[in-house]
Amino acid sequence: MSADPFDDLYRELILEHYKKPRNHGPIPTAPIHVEGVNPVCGDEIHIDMNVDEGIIKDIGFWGAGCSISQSSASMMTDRLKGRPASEAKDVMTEVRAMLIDGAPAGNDLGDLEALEGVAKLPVRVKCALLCWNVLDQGLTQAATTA
Amino acid sequence: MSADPFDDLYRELILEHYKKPRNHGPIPTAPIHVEGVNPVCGDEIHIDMNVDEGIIKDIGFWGAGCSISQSSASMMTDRLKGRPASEAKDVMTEVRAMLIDGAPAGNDLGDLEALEGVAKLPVRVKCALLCWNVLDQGLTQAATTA
Amino acid sequence: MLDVARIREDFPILHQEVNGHPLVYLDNAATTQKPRQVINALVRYYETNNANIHRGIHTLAQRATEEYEDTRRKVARFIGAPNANDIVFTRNATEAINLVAHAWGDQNLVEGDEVVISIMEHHSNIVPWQLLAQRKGIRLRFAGLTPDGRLDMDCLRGLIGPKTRLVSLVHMSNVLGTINPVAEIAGMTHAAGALFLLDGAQSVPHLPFSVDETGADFLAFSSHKMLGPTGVGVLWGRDGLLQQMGPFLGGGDMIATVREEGSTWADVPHKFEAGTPNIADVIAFGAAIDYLESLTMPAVREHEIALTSLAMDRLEAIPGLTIHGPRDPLARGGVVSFEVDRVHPHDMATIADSHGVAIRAGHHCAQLLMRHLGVPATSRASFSVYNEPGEIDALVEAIEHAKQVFA
Amino acid sequence: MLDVARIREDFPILHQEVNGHPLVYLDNAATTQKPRQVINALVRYYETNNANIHRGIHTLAQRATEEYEDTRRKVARFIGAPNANDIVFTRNATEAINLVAHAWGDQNLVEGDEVVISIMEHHSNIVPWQLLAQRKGIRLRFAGLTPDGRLDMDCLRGLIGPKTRLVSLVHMSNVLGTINPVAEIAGMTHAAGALFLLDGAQSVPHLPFSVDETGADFLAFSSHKMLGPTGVGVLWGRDGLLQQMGPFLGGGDMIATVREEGSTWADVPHKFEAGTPNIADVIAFGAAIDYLESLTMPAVREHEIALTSLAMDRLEAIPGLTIHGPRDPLARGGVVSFEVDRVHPHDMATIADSHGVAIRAGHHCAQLLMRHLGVPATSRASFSVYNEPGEIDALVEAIEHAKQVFA
Ligand SMILES: Cc1ncc(COP(=O)(O)O)c(C=O)c1O
Ligand SMILES: Cc1ncc(COP(=O)(O)O)c(C=O)c1O
Repeated sequence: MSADPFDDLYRELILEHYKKPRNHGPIPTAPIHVEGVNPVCGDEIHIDMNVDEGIIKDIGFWGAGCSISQSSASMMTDRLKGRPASEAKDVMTEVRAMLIDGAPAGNDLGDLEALEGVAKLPVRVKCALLCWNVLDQGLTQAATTA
Repeated sequence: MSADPFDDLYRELILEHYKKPRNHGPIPTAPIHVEGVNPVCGDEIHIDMNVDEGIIKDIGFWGAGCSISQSSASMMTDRLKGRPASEAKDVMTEVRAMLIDGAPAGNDLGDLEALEGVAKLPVRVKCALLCWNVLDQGLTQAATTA
Repeated sequence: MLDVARIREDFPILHQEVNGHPLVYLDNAATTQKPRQVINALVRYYETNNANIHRGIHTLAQRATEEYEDTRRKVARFIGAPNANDIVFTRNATEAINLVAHAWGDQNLVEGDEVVISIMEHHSNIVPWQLLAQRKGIRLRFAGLTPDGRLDMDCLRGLIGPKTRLVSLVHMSNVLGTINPVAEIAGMTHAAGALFLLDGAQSVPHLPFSVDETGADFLAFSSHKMLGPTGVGVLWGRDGLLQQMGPFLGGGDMIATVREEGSTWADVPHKFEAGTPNIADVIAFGAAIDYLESLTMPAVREHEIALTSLAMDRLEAIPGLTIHGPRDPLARGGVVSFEVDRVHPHDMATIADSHGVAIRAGHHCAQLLMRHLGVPATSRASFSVYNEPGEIDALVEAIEHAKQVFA
Repeated sequence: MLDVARIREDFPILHQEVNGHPLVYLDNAATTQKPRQVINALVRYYETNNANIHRGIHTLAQRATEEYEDTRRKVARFIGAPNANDIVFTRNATEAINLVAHAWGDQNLVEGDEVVISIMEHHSNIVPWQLLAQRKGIRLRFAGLTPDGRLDMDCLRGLIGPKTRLVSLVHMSNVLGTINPVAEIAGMTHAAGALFLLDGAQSVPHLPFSVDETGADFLAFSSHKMLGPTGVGVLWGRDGLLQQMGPFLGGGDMIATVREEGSTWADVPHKFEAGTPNIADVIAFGAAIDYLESLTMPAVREHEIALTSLAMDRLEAIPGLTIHGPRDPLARGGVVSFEVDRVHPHDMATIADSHGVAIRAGHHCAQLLMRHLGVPATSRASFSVYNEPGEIDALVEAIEHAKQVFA
């Protein structure tokens, strides 16, 4: 990692996910729809998901926001699609620890590791967290409707 | 006058009027009753007066307040009892100029001249002015009911 | 024990002459002086970090936001509140009480409901309820006092009943010094299913304080009475209470979304902090709390008890002088109101001022209490951490002088 | 012409590096920086005069009261108000507008009455009326904009009718910079028998201003946007209007007499200043006004027009960059909101910050306007007396860098 927090922020991987987001767009057949907005800046994330027998069969997102909020969502769906909901929870905990407490990224985060630099700019942490808070709602819904 | 504003404030004459107020107490037969309160400190002045054919035949005051507000009222009634209402207005104007603008006291003020030192303590000016504001109401009433 | 000599070094204002005498500042219940640590916090903020908060991405805005929210956490810790988000910054204690009257009262009270206060309340804890009574048709009830200036607990108990929705009382009287038995009152209030608002304007600055021990549901107090700057008050609400309330003032920072059809609100505490807050003073208030904590509140209390004892002993020895309120210095704060035969309080204050001694004279925003005491006004000396025994000598001298003038 | 180099010497905060670059502060519409004259006024107040005002007899209280009331007179003179007693100090512009919504609105409006605002309003001039609409069943109507970001005067004219009781509009938009034709609007409003509230938060700090020329009946603005401290706002009411209104917040200093049965109110402005005011900051606000007056407002305006022209020219030359609002720098204040293709405003602000350039990104408390513009947020640069042309170069450089990152 470089000494300049700004170099760490806009890493290649983040820009790539921002410019070409994975799993982008609604999934009309998905039983779960959740959304969230960051009242401070107006960023918005919607997530459609299909959790079947504890597995995130399908997940898609859309919304409006900065490179951090959108790439975080893209990386998140990329990392979690096809994975068990329980694993999603673990990853969520790990990402939050990394962003909020500046904990080092574990090597099971994949691309999400690129968000490590965000922790150094507290004002942007909420951007990166938004999709995870929305996911949290989605997982809760999945658990209660299962 | 001495250089110390506090010496000027509590002059003999003021203390004398405070301890032995002239024209103190209500006049039950007087047709005019006016009153006023200083909301900042709670000082209260009541005035009863009888103005007949333009002459202040009788005037009495009572109330509660500090030495400045009470002696000012005592001196005022002393100076104005038996005098024409028009003269009362002139004296009122002169006293206000003395208290508010620090104008020198004219020699027609009698004992009231002792209030000159109050002008140097702005926070006490309102105490001295209270009875004059009440008198002002009384004179207005006298003029409109005449 | 406080090291008062060292403390006085921190208060630049104390080192001046007033009317040819060293300043003796005994008007601390009105507002306290500020240590250089607080003044420096203001200067440092404006010279290095000043920016509008919450919505800003740039570095200054981040720094300002962090320091502002830091004070919220400090305040929470200082009053023993579990959750910093239950702290709302207002302009002063008065606004904090008005906020409850509007945002809680208008929404929850209906005609016939009762709010119980007492006749020892400051106007700030009377008028908001009178205005609410006009708006909502509630009934305002007034607990009386015992002859020695304590809350009449039997009277209070008799007033609290099934119609009571709120009991709102002062913790420490700004005239009598009386410290009310708040935990007991909280118990009576909660047993009746009502809420308890505590006016801590005079207590939080001077006592070891824990909201939990008081049992209060709402707490109001002011920065300027506890070594902090003017322009900052605090409202604290017990967990969940503020969340359930609708907004009070509308504007920037208190919304989630604004649409023509209507708006939704930000979370507590932002919901109650509309518009640009008093950022600099909130941050400097944090420095005031640090300062008090460095002295430790038990030591502050001990120091003020000692001064109050001394002052009461010295004043009671003056013939013709009467002190209002409880006799026991442990049952009161560092506030001593008194009468001197034949000397009106305004004259007392002016003569004290001629000795460089700053005391307050008047109704102290407590006209109901003045009527109860049967006086139009009182003279009041009140203490803080930088006062010392010699200053009580100066006060006594001024009183003797006033007696002479009006002998 | 302003001597900007000399002015910059007065602002200590400007002489620092942020992220390795000299600070370029272009977030002045959010809050301005403070000259040492203002900071010194705070220090001097706390080091020599601090006391609670209005009710105090001692020397410090007299001095503090005089200085506090001095600022009231300075504010009146600055906005060309004939009577200083028509100036009420609030916490900020937001509270000033809420005060009118409560103390005037609740008392004078009935179901079916209409309040007209516009979609370019700051949330502070939207939400108080939405809350009033909930309380009183009034109807809130929204004037639209022309394609170049001016108020649509035909639309506005169509909305103002016999049911209109108040027209409440921003003088200068904090996003578009648009300066509205207030005298004409006042004429239309008064012809309909309604009152006109002017949100001067962005105009009073930056223009030669006279309430008489605007035709406003109420005016709201904030100290912190005009080189003064945080925590002070102003409400001005045309002669007699404030007198006729009932109180808003209840407490100390705003009463004449308090009895159990009810209370009576002090005269304006004290009726609206409940509790201990933000004394120190009001006094320091006086120093800010002195400072602006020493520069002279026509020179301030001229300086900001020059900067705005330059900024618009330089920014419009950047491919993919769009500026919102009127093209003519004379028709707008020193506020330039812009979009850069593919660069989200938050990313723009973060990258600018990495160059030491403080700009704002977001909805600027104007969500209705954002929806109208069809964007979730904009980037905004805004100017004050200490900004200089070289700082626009720094902004342009940051924008070019952001374009590269997101190319
Ligand atoms: C007991 C009490 N309550 C409330 C207040 C009001 O405080 P503020 O004027 O800071 O709002 C005061 C201070 O004057 C007080 O002494
Ligand atoms: C146009 C306008 N109105 C009102 C406000 C609110 O000002 P304050 O936050 O000082 O209350 C602002 C500032 O943000 C503004 O730009």
